[in-house]
Amino acid sequence: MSVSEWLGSPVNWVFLVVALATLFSSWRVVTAKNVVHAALYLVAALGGTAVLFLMLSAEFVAWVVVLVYIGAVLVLFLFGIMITRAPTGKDVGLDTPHKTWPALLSVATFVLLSWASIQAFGTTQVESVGEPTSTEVLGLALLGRFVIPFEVVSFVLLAALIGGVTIARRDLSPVEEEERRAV
Amino acid sequence: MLLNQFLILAAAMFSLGIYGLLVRRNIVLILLSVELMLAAVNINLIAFESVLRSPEAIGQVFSIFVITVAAAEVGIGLAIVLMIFRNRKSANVDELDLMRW
Amino acid sequence: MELFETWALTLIVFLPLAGVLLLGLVPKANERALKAISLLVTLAAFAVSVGVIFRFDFSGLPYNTYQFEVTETWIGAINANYHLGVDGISLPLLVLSTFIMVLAVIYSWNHWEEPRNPKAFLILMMILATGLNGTFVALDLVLFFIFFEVVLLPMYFMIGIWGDRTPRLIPGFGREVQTRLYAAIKFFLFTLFGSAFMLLGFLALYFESGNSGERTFDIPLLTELGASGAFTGTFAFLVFGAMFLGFAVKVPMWPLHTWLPDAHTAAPTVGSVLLAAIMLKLGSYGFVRISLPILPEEATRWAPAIAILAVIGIIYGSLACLAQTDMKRLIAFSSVGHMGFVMLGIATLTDVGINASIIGMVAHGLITGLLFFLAGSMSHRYHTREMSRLGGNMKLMPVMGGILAFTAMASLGLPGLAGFWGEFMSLIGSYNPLEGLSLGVFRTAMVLGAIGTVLTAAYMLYLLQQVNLGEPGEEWQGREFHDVDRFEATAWVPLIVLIVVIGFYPKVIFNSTTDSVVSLVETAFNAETTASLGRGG
Amino acid sequence: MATEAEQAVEAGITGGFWVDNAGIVLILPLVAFLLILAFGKRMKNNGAELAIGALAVNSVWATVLFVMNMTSGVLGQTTFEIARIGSDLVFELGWVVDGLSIMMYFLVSVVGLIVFIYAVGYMHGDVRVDWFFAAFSLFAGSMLILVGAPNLIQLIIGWEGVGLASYFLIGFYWEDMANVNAGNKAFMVNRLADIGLMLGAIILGLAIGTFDFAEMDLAAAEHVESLGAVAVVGGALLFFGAMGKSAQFPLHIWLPDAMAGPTPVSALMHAATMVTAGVYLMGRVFPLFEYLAAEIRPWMVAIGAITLFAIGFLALVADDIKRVLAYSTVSQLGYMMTAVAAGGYTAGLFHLFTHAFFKALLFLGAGSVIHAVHSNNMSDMGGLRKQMPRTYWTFVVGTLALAGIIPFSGFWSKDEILATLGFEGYTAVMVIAIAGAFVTAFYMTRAVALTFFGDYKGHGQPHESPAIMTVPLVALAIPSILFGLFNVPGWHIPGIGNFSEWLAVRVVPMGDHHPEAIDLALAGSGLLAAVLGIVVGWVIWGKDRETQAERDRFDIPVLYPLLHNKYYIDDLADGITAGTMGPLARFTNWVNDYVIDGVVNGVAIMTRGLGSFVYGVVDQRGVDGVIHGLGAGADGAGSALRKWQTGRIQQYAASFVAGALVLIVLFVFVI
Amino acid sequence: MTFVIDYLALAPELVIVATMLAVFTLDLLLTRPNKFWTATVAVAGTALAAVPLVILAAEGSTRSMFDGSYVVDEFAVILKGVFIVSAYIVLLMSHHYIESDRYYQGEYYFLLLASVLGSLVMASARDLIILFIGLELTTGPLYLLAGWRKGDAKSNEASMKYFILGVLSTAILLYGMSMLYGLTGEITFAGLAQTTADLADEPAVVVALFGLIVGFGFKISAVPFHFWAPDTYEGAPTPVTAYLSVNSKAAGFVAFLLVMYQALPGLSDIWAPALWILAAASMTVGNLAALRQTNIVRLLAYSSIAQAGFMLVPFAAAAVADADLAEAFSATLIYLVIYAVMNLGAFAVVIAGARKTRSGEIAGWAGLAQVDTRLAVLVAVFFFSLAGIPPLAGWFAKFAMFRSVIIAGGAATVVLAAIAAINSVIALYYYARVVKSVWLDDPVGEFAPEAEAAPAGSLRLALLVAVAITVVIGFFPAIATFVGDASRVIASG
Repeated sequence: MSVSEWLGSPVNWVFLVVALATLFSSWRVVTAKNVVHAALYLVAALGGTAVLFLMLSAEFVAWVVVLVYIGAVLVLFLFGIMITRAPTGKDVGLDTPHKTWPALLSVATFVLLSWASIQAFGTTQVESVGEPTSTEVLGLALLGRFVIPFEVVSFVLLAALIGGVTIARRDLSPVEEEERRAV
Repeated sequence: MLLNQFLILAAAMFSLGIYGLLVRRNIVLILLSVELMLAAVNINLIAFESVLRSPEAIGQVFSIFVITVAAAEVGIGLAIVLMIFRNRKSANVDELDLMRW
Repeated sequence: MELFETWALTLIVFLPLAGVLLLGLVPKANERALKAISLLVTLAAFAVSVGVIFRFDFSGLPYNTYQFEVTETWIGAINANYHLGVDGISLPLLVLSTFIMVLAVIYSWNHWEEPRNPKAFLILMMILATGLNGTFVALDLVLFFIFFEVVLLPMYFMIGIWGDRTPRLIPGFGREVQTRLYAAIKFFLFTLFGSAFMLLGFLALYFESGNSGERTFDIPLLTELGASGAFTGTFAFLVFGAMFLGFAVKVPMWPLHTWLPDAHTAAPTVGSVLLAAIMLKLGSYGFVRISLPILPEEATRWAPAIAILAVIGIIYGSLACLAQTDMKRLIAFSSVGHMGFVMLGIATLTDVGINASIIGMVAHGLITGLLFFLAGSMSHRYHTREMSRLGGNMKLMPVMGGILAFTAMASLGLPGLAGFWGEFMSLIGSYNPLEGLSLGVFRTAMVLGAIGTVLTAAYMLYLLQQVNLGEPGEEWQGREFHDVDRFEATAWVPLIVLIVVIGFYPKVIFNSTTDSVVSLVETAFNAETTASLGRGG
Repeated sequence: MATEAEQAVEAGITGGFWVDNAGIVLILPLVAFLLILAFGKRMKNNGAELAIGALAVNSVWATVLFVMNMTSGVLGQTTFEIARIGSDLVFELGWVVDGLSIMMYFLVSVVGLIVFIYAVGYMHGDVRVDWFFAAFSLFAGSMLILVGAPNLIQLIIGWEGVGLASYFLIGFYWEDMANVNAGNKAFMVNRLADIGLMLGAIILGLAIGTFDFAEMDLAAAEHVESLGAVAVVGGALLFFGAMGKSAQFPLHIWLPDAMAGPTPVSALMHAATMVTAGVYLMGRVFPLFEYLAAEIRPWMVAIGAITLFAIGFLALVADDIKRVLAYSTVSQLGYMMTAVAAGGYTAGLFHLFTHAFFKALLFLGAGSVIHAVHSNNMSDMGGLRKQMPRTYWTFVVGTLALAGIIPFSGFWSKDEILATLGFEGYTAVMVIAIAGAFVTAFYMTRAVALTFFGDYKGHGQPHESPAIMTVPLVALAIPSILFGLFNVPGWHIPGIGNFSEWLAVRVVPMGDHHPEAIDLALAGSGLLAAVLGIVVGWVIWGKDRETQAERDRFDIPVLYPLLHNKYYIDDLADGITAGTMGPLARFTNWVNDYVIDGVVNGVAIMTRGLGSFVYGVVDQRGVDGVIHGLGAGADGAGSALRKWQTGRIQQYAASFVAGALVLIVLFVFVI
Repeated sequence: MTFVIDYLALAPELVIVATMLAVFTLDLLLTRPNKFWTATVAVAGTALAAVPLVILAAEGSTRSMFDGSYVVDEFAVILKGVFIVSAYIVLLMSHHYIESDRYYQGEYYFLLLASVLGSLVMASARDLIILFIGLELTTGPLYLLAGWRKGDAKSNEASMKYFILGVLSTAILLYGMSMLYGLTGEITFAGLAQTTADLADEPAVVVALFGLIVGFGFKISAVPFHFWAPDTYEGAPTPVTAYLSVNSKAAGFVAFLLVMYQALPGLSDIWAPALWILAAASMTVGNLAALRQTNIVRLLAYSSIAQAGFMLVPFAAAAVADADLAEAFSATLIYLVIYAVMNLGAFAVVIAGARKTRSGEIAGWAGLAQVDTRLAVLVAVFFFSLAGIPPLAGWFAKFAMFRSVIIAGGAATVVLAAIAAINSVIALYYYARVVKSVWLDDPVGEFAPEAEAAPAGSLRLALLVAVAITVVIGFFPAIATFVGDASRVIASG
């Protein structure tokens, strides 16, 4: 498929815009000098992926991304940033001074991964904005064939919750403990 | 749409995530980078699913699990960050070098 | 009595281990009970082994038939069995092992090296006994390997805990290390290095045996396969080489011997005795029991190399002895030479040579064991092993000096004492090695071996001169030394008697070994002529 | 196979109780040895009773056998198996009764008995007398085992036993290191020679197919020259062994030093036991050299000739009286060896026989003198013929016998040797032997003159030894005079024949020559040489001077230093051993500690170094290094430390990614 | 489509779940002095979980659910048994350790049991999603447990390092899984096995494969994915370290081998050499680095890296040589089982010893034998067993490993065998060094008095169980081969 052919399809224009936005946001996530900005760029990047999911008929997943990530996880992040008093202004010390090798590694990774994809999937077409996968299908799958991981993942969350609370909470000093018991 | 355009985008995000993970000093930022990588995985899964169209929408189910696990990991990670911050008054990874030799 | 036939060997092997459990129950402070238990257990094992002698069929069964056999499934998945048995070759060594162990316990009665702790020491001795006895009766390669290795740990601890605490500068280390520490770890690593390869060899045999039926670790079965030419070519070469490493380290053959002087020097008396008297034989026994019959063709290919190394060992060991200043180290190096004769005998692949090696093993066990007993008792009294400080021992302790003189004479291979036969017959064997082996190599080996006997005499006389004769040094003048005590006497007299008896009547050993060895040589190497008499040229 | 020998023996004449139980002779002294070890200290005479008792029984037994052999010839062999390998390699112990062994039994027992008795007096009040008699019994016993051996194996056992006992006895006074060294020297030289004996035994035993002497003799007689080189090599090796024990040049060096032991030891060692073993062995395997290995006989003769001639001269410069006798022994052993080597089986052994008596006599006489003057050196003696008449007269008898003056025994045996040499065509050697006779008489005259004539030069007042010492002297003087008559050429003593016939009682004939008439010219020149020696000797040393040193002037340039330093052979030997063995041993030890062990330790050190490297550099720092490698040049050295401080976790993560990438690239593009 | 749930098959998991909840609830109700009940319940529950396992084992049939994506066969049962037994020992080890340091007990046991649940799920997982979720449940709680000593900076660091590298590896693993799914459209092992064989030349499949290898390599701490291990091991509470080095590593191994063996046999041309490299590198680097350690836990960390290498050897060898993988699989499993017991024992001994010596440095353990012979004997037993010296269980592990290598044959295999042989000698050196310090050296420091240092009853029990198994397997290795035999089910299925 030639480039012009590819550009002939309007949906690809949409993709291009979304993809570039997503990429730019991702780029900013890892380069922003401001921690809060980085987090907000992640919102944008994930929002981009959500749009892409919609284009790929994964309606449900797209909304999950919006709700779970943008709604919950990002809030968590922002809390984390606030609590740890990360410098919210511009901070030059945010990155390590040695970026050459990480950059090379990441470029190499990109080249390798995309080369492999091109080798593997050449011109495979994706049905553009087709019939969205119905939530029913997903629901049946999750509580049917995938019920075990579904249940198990709940324990992952529970463990993360309980453990996270335990780890994150401030330990009372023995004196404080005595006081609390007295009350 | 080509499948590859999604895959390459995912690869790019994944690589950016790796870059971030390697250069960021703040642990929260490292976590953000990891989220990028996981998002890339999700793009992969969804893109594949839209080609494969498996009856049980395996790709999408998988990505839901990935998102869930990612959320759990963020929780764990932030808890650890808090703990460390409380002890060290810093969230920079490169100050964790007690056990060098 | 059927019961005896089936249980005898198991008892010999595991009675000491049962002793370990008993010893574990007795409190540390109750030394009498500890010693009594050990003595009883070792005596029982010895008694059973004597019983085996009496019920042994000496009528000349063909090789690869074993008596008192036990076969029980052990590790089914890999077809490894609990398979024990004795034949004429292993019988003398088994009895030697149980016998020396009794003497070692008796000697230990009032000889404890620092930091004492008889309980721990006796437990180690009993574990050692199990390993040693087991190796001589194991008829399964895996089982053999286990027993072969079991002896390592107790010896490691014996050397390491009760060993010599004087610091020593090890070349290249740049700092002083306590002899015992260096020796223990060296001994340990060396032997394990060898046995790792040995194990690989065993496994390769196991694998290859699958080509002609079920894979097996069974020594008799493998022997049959080996005799029928199942193992040949590069495969056999590598396997023999792997097993060679394992056994040669233990023997020890030059140049894999350097752990021995250190281990012997550092080890406590009883440790040295057991090491010299029994443990070194595990390696040479391995050659006779495993390498030769299972890989006969390869044995013929390796034999000249073994002979050359053996001869180097003889000459080298003796020369090194002459340069020693430490009594125990001298005796240790003498083992290198003596085991060289044993290996030379084996390398000839003839009935004479192999018989020589077996009687050589027994004789070396008795003689060098006694020498180490003596060295131990003397350094116990003098608190030094430096020969330059000793001298005039004959005057201070005439009986002990006399026994030392006797033993030294036995050790230098004086005819009429046990040490002679092994050396002399090794030389006989190497004059006419197995047909097809290079006469040039072996006859040169014979001549060099004979020269080695002269050197042996040289260092033994040197030892006597330094330790026994002359006037006692200033520092010993006027000091009271108690001569041989009753425990020492009890432990040593049987050895002396045996050395003389075997010296004048070697048939006590050959009666057991000859037929087995002859038949081994016949089946493995298709040798028509047995004693290789009348083959001049 | 043993039966074949026994059959052969049975084909000869055997006889009854004394023969069948002759093993007693071999065993008794050993029993005495053990008993003295065990009980000697508690006995009144420190076990001398046991030792003497054993040898007394032996003497009776041996005399009976000797007489039986004289009258009818006795042949017997008894063996029992001590080891058997396969079907045909058999080791046996036992005893042989034939002419040769009976002669030796007699010699060892009788001379031994006399020396033992003498020793009771000589050793009285000395240290460790019990040990002396024990070792002495072991000495005699081992010799009997040696001479009674029916095969090479037992011979080796006895041979080494003799060596061991001699080691004990030479180093008897071991408090002094010089004595210990002498013992060591004796043992080591003998041990060196034993290589020959052992290898010779192995080679011949395996080539011929048996170690049994009788069978070897038979085989030797049967396959004449069929074995070729093997027999020659084996024979040469056996001869080398014999050279050691019988102190043939150049292995004689141990014997003069062996004087360190008590004098009775020297007497026994030089007479009946030890040094005669080599000659005995040559006689025992005589057919071998007769039939199979005749090629080496000239060489053997040459060595014997050198020994008999050259070593005798050394006696001329020795001050120690025992050393004089020792050199004389070496010289006489040279005669015997030359004779046997030349084919004179009877001649050699006859000389052995006569020599045993007069040499024992001389040593005991010397011992008596030493006992009296408390010194070995002739410079401390002189004029003793007045104080010690019995010693003097017996010593003179011994001297005349040794010098070969008619009719003393030495004359007859030496004459026989000369005759044999002449008969076998070794004319030059015969001349040397006659010259040797001159030398012998020459130095013996010197010894007698310096010891018994002139004025006493020593300290104290010497007086005659007690009867227990002088009676043995007399007992030895008688055979020294008479026993030569046993083998007068052409004379067969009525009823009992002569020595040659007695000695010829063997399984196979020896094929040697025994002259049936005296060659007067030869006997006369031998005698003349001896007389000349005495006369010249007397002229030189007969006169008394102020000091012995003055009297004993022998400072001829070149010759004196040469002789005084024993032709430098000892120095050479010492130099060779000290110059090679010491450095070689030290070198070996060095190799052990620094090369072989160095490799071992080196591997250990290297492994640990590698561990440090892997851990410190690759594992803990490597990733760092790779990541920062590019920037390393730009940053100053001051910030180097800071660089290490950055991004530990990121290093780890980077290694993850890099590792994965490398592996992927490797597998996609390379493999 | 309806799916039937086989509750008996899930019973062990369910028991653990129930225990988790009970522990957590109890923890809320109990006052501090009574908190030890949480430990008791956790231990009891774990023991109870073994009951249905025994029933399942006795029954011996294969139970399969959800299109074969969750399978309880003999193999799974055995592995679950290993997980439960080792968890049991770790719980025993934890008891006193956690209690004495005022750590949060209820939560601790909850998280530990959650991790156990994860490993139980992994043992039965036969598709990528369940495997992934199981893996996450196994690891997730451990990120937190590693930092359980909150006040200790080392512990914080341990947790952080483990976490960051863990999520990185998870991301890479997921990327690989997503590619695999994209290439085949399958997530069950059976399905993957049928489809991947044709894809061997595809670079994308190589990428996917290495995504998996990195993910699992991290779990088993194979070189070069091992960097977290020493730091985390040293910093984490010792029982957690024990758990990490045994359960978590074993779970990783199971996942690794199952995926390679069952799902991707067609790609063995690619992963076999990769495993070969990992095995050789892990053995060598682990051992050499261990040589230089002075801290006993760090030494065990490197040793466990090396041991992971040894465990990979049979599989790598067999795959490289195209030999019978079932044989190799059984060897690895035998090794794993024996390793689990002796390594746990080693850690238990380290805990007990640290109380006595008040030191984690090897030098600080010098002369321990002179004050506490029994403990010193245990040190010798476990460390020599790790070194593979007969008649302690470790010998059979090494034996089985070498045996399968030899059987595989081939040049590359011989090289690997030689590397393994040399490495086992090197390993011997540092194991012996610990024993040497304990037995042969003279004490340098003060030891804690008896009253203070006496190991708790539960720790004693842990030691007893471990030493009993170590010695018994040493003498009767047939017990361990039973495990190996069970793996043949996988081969046939």
